[in-house]
Amino acid sequence: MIDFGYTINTDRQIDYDANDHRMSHFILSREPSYNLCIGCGSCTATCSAGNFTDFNFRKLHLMIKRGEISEVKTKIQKCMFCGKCLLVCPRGVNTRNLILTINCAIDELKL
Amino acid sequence: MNKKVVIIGGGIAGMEASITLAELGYHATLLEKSHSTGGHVQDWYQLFPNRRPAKEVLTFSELRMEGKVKTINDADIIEIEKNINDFRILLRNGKLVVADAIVVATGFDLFDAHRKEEYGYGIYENVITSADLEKRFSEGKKILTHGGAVPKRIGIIHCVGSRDEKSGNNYCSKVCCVTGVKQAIEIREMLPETEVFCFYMDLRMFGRHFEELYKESQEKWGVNFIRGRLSEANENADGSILLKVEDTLAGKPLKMKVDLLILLAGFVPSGGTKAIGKMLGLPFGDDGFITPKDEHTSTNLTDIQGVFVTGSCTGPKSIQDSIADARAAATQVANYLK
Amino acid sequence: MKVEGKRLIWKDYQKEIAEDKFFYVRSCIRQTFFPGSEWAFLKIMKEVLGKDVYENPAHTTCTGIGYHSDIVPFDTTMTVVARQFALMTEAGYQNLVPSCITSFGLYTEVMETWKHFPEEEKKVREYLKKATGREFEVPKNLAHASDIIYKFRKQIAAKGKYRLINKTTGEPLKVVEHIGCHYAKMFPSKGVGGAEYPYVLTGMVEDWGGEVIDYPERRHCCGFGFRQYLVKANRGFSVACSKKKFESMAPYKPDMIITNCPGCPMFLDRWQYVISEMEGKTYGEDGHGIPVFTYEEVAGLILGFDPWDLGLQLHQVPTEPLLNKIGIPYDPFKKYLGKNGEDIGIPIKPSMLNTQ
Amino acid sequence: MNKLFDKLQEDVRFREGLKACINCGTCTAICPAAEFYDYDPRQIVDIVQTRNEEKIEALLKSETIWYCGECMSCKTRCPRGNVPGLIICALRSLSQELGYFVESEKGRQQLALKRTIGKSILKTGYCVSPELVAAKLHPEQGPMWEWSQQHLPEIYNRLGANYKGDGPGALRKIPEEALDELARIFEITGGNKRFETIEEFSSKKAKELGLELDSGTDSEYFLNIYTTNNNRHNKK
Repeated sequence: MIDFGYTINTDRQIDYDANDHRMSHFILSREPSYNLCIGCGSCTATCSAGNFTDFNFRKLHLMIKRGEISEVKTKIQKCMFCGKCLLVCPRGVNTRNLILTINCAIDELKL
Repeated sequence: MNKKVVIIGGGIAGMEASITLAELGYHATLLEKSHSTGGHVQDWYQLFPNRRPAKEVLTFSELRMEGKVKTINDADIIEIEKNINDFRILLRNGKLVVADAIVVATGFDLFDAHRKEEYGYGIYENVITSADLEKRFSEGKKILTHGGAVPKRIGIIHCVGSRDEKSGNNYCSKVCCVTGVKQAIEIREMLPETEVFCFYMDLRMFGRHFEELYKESQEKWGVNFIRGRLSEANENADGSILLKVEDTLAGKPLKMKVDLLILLAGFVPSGGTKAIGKMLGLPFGDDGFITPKDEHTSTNLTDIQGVFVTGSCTGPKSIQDSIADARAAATQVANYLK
Repeated sequence: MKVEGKRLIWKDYQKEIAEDKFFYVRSCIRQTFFPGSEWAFLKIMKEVLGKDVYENPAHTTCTGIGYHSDIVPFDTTMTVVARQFALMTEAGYQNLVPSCITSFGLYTEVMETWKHFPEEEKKVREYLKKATGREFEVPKNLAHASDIIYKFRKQIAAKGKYRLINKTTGEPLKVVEHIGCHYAKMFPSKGVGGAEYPYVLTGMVEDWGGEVIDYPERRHCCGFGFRQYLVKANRGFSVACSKKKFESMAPYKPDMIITNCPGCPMFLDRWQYVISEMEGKTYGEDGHGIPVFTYEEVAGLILGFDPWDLGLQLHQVPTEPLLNKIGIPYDPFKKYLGKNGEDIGIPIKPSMLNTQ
Repeated sequence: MNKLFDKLQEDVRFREGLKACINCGTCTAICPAAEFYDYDPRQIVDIVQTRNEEKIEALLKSETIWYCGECMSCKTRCPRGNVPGLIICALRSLSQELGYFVESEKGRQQLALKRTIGKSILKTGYCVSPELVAAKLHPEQGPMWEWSQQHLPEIYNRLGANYKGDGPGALRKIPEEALDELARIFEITGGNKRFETIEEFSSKKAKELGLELDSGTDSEYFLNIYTTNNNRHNKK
């Protein structure tokens, strides 16, 4: 093998078919309001943790839906469980339970 | 009250305009270029937002037309002559129809999805349009891939030929968003094992109960939505379709395989709208639809005395809008003729 | 796949291509990596088709690679392009034929810019006058050299000795066509067949007996990306793009790749070598790569030119497997000889890629 | 005050490239750079569209504007007639004019491009020549290329070229008068000025970083910009 001084870049595309959708299925079976998000970002705008960190619940939720779950475990720790997101969601997504369910999924699926 | 009104175009707007005019006591003659009245609604299976059968709406109009409206099918208008007091409409078969007023209800055509080359309609067998899907629904056919398998995943593409400078159509066709949601639900109902993904830029759920239908599609039917306009569709070796979009809410490109792709084809001014508008000398907007006298206050009037416009010839409209608009046009005609 | 659907689109994109009297401008990359291809183009044009093709030795680079590396300002590039136009005008020609796709794209871009912003043309005329004293006319017809071969593809087929057919099975060869990005992506109406289903190479392949493969990453860039290859630190991007294409086309088992851009065939050729050395992966049969050709090379092979006159020895992925499939004779001992048949040694064999 | 935006507007490519973006993502969806870099042409168009000076300045100093490969695939697809690729061209030009390019790893590479391709244009009349693709700097060209590099005249003349000869033909020597004309064009149209600006800011940056920089292609700073990749350009 020759060292060319660089390696082949890896793709950052969301490869939906190759991704891991177990967490998404797990959550949906326990918290049906998971499906109601319209991506408006109200939760993230009001998020207490998001004021101090780069925590973005809208995006985290979306990435789980797309099966991009490698960073969920570290990111979800940033949530402070203040519950403000629950108050603002226009679609009645049970965001608080969603976070708890994501944590359950991380345990159950041994991620 | 022996005044004669000719309504050009036998779609839902033209039918309703003729009925209303007949009920007001005018001689209403409906000219339809094809074999039958009913227009695009004839090709539709169920209607948004409540999924009632499209036939019911057609029957509602047809029953009221009986005995009141004179209908001439296969009417190919070759010339319209405007005289001081009336219009003389010459048909290709030599027939002459005289009118004191004309209502143009020539409607729309569906955007020809072949023109969106990068989506592969007419090239890849598993790419169909929303109209093709309705046809399959109407005929009671199963929704299968070209290879005869139950699709595991179906993609629905919004804004095909709408809001697209490349297709020459900058406008929104209004009804495709909710049609997509309706069809997604119908698919899920028929094929509960099939995943459905809608790819959209905005979901324009402007009408009553539209937003509720959208919510129902998520809540009850598990329809998935990805915000991003389809950039290209390619065929895989197995005939499935590889989609490339940006998931704009994630800020990342996304690729996904679907077994069947449905293109929500938008509205374009129909051939009839272009031809009749030109014959009468009506002005067209930059979108190709007929421009009425005033876009807020005189939407059914034109600058030509005795010529009225209704329905989708003045821009995309839903069935509800078309029926209301047709009745409005009829009152304007009555006002003019009295 | 319904080819009829594509045919409908092809009908919409028929560009005008001049018949004769061409002013030829060379390509920096083509002449560096595929000198035999430019030689073959001129030989076909002059000797096989009897056309008038003129080359003025004073023409230069169009600066395209520098321009797309953003080190050359647009004004400079437009003025250099205008100088090429001036040389054409002075020689009494009106039909410009660039060998390079980057040049073709740039000439098109410049001409379109002048159409939409006439003040830019005025400015460039003043620059050119001041710098060189030259004046020019905008070409009446601009066609890439591949457009010209496309136009005369049937004549080439008629005079050809070979076809893109597997001599053992009698089946058409499976061909991947790769179009340079700047051929039609910027101005779809300027490319034969448009941007989505370009017909320029497909037409050649069809008329020369082969069968084109439509694979999902067909439209993807080879990855040159100018600065993306030219600076070593970025080359991981460049190779990744080509790899994406190979992975996508491999399941279709292509016999060959045909290209119309000067850079793409070099990259599609070399990156197969690099991937084999980095990951041990090859994409052809028996550890061979997928041989990559310029359209001039393919035209030359069809017409019975000697493979080593065409410069196939300058490919890293060996082309012999394809020559064998078609039944084109070649002398393996002459492959690496110099101009007068002298022995100048041979390249060492790569460790992974099968060159037998 | 929209100083930077106004500067961008002076570039005809910017005026052609920026119409009105609807953030649909068709450009990003097929952008090769967006697949392999942390890059989103849609967001770049959206930023310049806001005319926010601070954000535009950040963009001009960023890595992100240097990821594009100018393949122009985005032009084919935009439903609003925007051309993100042309906007990138304009941003890169301005970034160099203002000396902002040295603030990013990828931007600093402009010096390498200037000293290889740029130098070649003025010296030989070609962007690229066989000598420029030296086997040592281009190991990916493989053993065949290494062999051919040792026999340039024999091989090129074997293949119908007019290697460094007078008159027409591939790889001919471009006449002095033609090179003089090229040089005058560069002088009059701002080509030389661009080169000088790249040199000037690079030299300042080299000092700042404490890296030695001579006029060739072997010094510390040059090798640094030519080979360094911090591998933080692709956040999966």
